[in-house]
Amino acid sequence: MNYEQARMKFICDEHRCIECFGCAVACSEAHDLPVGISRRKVLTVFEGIEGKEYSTSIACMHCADAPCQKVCPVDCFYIREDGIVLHDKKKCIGCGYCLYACPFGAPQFPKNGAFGTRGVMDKCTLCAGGPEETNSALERQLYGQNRIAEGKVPICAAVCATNALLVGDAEEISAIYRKRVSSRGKGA
Amino acid sequence: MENAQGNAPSKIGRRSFLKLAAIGAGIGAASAFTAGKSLRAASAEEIKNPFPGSKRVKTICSICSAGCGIIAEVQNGVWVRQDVAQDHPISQGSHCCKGIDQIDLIKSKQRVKFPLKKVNGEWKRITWDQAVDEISAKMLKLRAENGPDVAMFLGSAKFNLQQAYYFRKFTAMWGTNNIDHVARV
Amino acid sequence: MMKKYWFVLITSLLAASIASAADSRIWGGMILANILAYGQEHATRLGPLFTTLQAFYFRKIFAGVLLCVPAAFLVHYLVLGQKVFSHDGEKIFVFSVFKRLVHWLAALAFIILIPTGLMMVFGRYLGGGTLVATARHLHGVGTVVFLVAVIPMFLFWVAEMLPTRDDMRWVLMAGGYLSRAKQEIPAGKFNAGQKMWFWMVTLGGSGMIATGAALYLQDFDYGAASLLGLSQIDLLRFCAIVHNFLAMAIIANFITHVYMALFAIKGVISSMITGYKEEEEVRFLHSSFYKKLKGQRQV
Amino acid sequence: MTNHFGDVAGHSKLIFIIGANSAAANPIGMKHFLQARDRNSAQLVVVDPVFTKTAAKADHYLRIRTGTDVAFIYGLLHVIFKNGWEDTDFINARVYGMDDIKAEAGKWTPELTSDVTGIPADKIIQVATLLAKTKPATVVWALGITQHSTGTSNTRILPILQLVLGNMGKNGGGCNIIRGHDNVQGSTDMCCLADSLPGYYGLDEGPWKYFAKSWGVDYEWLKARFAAPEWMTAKGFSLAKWWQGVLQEEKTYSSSPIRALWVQGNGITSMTQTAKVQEALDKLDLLVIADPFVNEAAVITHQKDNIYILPVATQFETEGSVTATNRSAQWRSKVVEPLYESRPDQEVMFAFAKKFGFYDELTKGMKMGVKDRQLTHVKDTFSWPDDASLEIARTIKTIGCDGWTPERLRKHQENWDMFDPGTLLGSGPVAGEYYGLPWPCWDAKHPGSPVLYDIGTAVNEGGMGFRNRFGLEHEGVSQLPDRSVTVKGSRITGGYPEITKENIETVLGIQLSAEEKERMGANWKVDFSGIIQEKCREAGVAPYGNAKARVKVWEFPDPVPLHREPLHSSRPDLVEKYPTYADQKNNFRVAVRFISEQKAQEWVKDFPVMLVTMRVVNLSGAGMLERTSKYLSHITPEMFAHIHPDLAAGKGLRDGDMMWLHSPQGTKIKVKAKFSSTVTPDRIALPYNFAGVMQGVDMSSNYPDETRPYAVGESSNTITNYGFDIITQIPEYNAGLCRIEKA
Repeated sequence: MNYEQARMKFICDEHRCIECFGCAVACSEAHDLPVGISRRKVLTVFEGIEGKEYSTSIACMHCADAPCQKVCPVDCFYIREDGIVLHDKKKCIGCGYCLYACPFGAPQFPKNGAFGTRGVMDKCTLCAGGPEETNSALERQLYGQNRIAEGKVPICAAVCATNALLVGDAEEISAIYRKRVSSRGKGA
Repeated sequence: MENAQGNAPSKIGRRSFLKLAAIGAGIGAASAFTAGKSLRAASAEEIKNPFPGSKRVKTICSICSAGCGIIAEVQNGVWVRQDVAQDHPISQGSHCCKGIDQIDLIKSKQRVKFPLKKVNGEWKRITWDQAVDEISAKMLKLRAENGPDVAMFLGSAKFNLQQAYYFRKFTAMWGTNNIDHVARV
Repeated sequence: MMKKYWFVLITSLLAASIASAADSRIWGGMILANILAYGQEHATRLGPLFTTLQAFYFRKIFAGVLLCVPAAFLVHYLVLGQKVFSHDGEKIFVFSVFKRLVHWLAALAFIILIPTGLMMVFGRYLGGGTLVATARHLHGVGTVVFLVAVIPMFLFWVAEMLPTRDDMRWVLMAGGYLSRAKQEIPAGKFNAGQKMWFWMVTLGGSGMIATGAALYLQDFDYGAASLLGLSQIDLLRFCAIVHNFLAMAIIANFITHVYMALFAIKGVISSMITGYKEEEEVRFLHSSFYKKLKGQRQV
Repeated sequence: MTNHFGDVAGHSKLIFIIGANSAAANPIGMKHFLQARDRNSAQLVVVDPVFTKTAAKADHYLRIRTGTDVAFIYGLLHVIFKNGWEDTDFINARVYGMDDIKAEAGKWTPELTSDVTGIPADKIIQVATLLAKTKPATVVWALGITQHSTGTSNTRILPILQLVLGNMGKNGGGCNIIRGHDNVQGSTDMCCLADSLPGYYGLDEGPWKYFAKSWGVDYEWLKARFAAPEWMTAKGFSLAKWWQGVLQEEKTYSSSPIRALWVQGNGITSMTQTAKVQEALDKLDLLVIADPFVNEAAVITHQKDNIYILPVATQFETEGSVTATNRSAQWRSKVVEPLYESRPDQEVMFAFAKKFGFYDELTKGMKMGVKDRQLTHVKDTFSWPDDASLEIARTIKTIGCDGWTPERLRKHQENWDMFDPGTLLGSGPVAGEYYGLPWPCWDAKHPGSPVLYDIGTAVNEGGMGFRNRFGLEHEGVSQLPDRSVTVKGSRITGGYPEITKENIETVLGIQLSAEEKERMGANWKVDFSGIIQEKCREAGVAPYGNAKARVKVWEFPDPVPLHREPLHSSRPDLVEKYPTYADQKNNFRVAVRFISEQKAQEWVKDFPVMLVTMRVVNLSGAGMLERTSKYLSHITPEMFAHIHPDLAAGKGLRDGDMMWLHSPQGTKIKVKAKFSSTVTPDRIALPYNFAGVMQGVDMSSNYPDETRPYAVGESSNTITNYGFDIITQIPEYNAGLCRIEKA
């Protein structure tokens, strides 16, 4: 694997995801998020309909050319060389534009501003922290753990109960996903 | 029964296409933009332990019977972080939401923190010594009045093997078979 | 109807400050619909549209407005110069104290809203952070000031601002501003330009308040989304687009208003300070009004 | 669980899940099932009254009417027998009594089965065909099967299905019953039960004497501790109906009413008849609760006095071993010291034992050991939990805990990365051993038994036949298999009886020395000397014998399992045809109503909706632990019921409205209607993970300061219907009726 050119991505295998909320709770717990903010969300589509129901887990998809970054009026986003989309909470003004641009509803706004107003944006960091000094107390407070710096997998994918949630280089994880699908008993 | 070999590829093709399309909605739309100048070098990433001097304790989840492994990072006697046990032979690092939240069990604010006694509808904090003295006196009084079958003992699956065995022994020596636990659920 | 809307707005502004860190429905209960709808053929294209507009156009248009409109007026000023009317004639009382007070309150709101709004638009050049976030909060405060001003303002002048036959002629001759000649301009108490500004401020301003409140609150449900057949997130995108375009129009008009008041006609601003307009000004620039006053022998 | 999760993932071609929702209850188990799909092209068949998250992943989903599992399996067996798809060789060689099953199955045509179960006949035929043609297949179940008035029959019919198909004792086959809590397998093995001593030894005089010896106490002293000798050998009150010991509304048979309740870790609202439990709690003279979190027992009672809550450490603040559902023992290390003033459970027991005057007797067993093949006092002090572990290892032989020494279990934990997840087989320092030494682990050298009843593996490597437990002969038929059933590597060809002092020489063909004879216990179950195990190891023989499996339990009310309608049945016409049992005079010291309850009235007239209980993935048990987690409780912040929109429409209910649910017992709960297509309009599904509200009354003000969980709600068990299993007295949770009213 060429780490220089890796584009970090998530894929959630809908045939594996069982809506156990492991990823979502792991994320909240690991990053000590306020209740009501879940960087990662678990969704079930067509619930109760035989043959159609599926579940999936969604968070920031770390788009190659992220719409959030494009619309940010204060340019608080930056994309690391490995493709992880991060943002600077000290720059963010909490305007909400990234939320309107995001196809996945990833950005969220804890109401922790003055008088309970909307605070600055919070989203999945792929467990890569933020622009503050790596593994500093400030980084942990603002962005949560920096597992990537420790050489660890993001907690959500590491913990996934059914290995539905895959993370890694976009090409490698799609290869795993394709292999899994092709050996599956009945396909879809 | 559908023929797996026959039907699978076309189905997979469509499904994975849809899936990629869903993901691509963001990426694809964005490809109209140019990324080049927005890339910024990642900040220095020297691998540092965020919890210096911590030890990693291997333990087992206390929720369900699958028996998932847990790595507890402990620093100065405090459980600071729960990590996945990627090399555990049963769970292989996996947890459900309950399992990965075990650290919160320890840290929960709702723990019972000291012995309590209800007095006229109010909870009163008491010492362990007082609790043991009062409870045992009452138990022995009831035993004297009605015999050992006056008490019902409920153990639980929370016990480890040693505690469970000793609870059974404890009850036997109290003198009753009025003992049960959640297996009868 | 209107009353109910204001009530709803005010209560929701209050409610917003009470709300805790509870789930937003946008990334809570509605997320599924929001995600699934994005980029689908049958769905609205508001997401990509907003992204494209905000990424490429909004900032440029704002910059264009900020540069081009003053530039045009500078040229106007240099080429055609100020109109000068006699300040020695009779003075006609046009604005009561209360009306002037309301006007200046609105002016204060604009002086807060426009710079803070522009600070957000051009936030990246200011480095974002506390400075721009403060601007965002002031923008909200300015909105409340504006809300207080715009309601009486609307009620004072709505009757006089209704279009008349003069307005078309005024527009056709561009209010006479393209000529140095002192000529009688067809206009009642308010000319078509002023009317345009009035409607821009009241209707456009209400639109700004409504869309701005939507963007500020994010979570609200007053039937607006279902009325428009939009999901909540698309409603917000719609609001953001409308808010920006309206802002451009209002800023352009605001600059015009300021130019007119300060530079185009010498000393015209005194009417909003003293309440009196120069007779000559009225005679030429509001000729119909002047004739009406004459008829009523009030001059 | 006869096999283990990795075995399913690696070998199963068909996973037949009935009455289990692994996706919610044990997602890591579900992971292995889904892996089997990806790796072995395994098919998933899910049978459940509700379209669960597990069902959502199924290739075949069968929606069954509650309480008709026996009928359904007979329907499958009917098709299998009719087409001659049964594994005749396996049945002839290793099973006793199959003819009776075949006769009963003959009655259950697909049409009849379909009428009773609500599953279409063609689906029954399709799944029966699939089962017959796809091997190995594993059968998975959990509480959806056991929690019935016919629970015992349910749990018998499924292994019978596997015996018919010849799937027992094979990789990828077996009966994989998934236990609930982390150590429910272990606590059950240690028999915190009213009807047995640890290791399922029972309550007869023999076992008591054996345990008295192991504990180092005088049997007569122990006997004198009881109210009278007959109460020593009589089953106690069970968790299911202990409250009758207090209330005494139904006839009880005990030396004393219950006046004190001692709870150590047991969620009180996880039992049915919660309203009765509440009444009983209100009447108690003393309630002692020892838990890390406030047990709902302290909350739902109106008592103003006589309640004590003791802070107990969580399992991360104490050390010991726990048994996973696959019988593997895992060592759980202490992570931190007990927080606040909490103490580990054993410290609580020790403190009270001192007061009760039997501390020395209680702890004496830990100071004993086997020396020179004799159980004797070996030291004056003990260290917890190691000496308790050694005591268990030397005592519990029935299930083969002999090899579970703390050293071995710790070694397994330290090297858990050295075990292969697919086979559980270790390498390197733990080479040749299976992870956690799944019981039976006959001796200190045994590697554990990952797959039960596998005769293709030598006993010393984890193989064995079926246990010889029910005599050598029944109605003239031998209970031992023929020569074809020879366990690999065994000195004995074919079957053999369980090993006793009396038969060891003849069965194994050996000569014992006089000293060996003197020190040997009466049989393999009570032999502290270890000689029987040693001789068995040499002969490659399982001490418990190699017998046939019996599908006919002659001492049970139903020798072969029979379909019996639930007490509160949605089909009164079928009640006539398949009535329940006669009323039970005394089980666990209390009378139990069966037929009189079933026939008391035509319940379905007043209570037309089927009541199904389920669990949500973020909570377990009564949710006592998880509801104190801000993140977990946030996922389901309040109690609800899944209701089909069509059913709701008839009641004038909209999504999110509150409704009253009434039970035949006259109890009611107020819950939120949550529209869902996972249920059909004839049934509603309730999570059983809430507590703190009783029949519309919020009791949560009874929580001591700062202990109230983030979420409280009505307990579904307040309205689960009356009904208990005829043998185990497990309550009926899953087949009941209710009436819905808009609140």
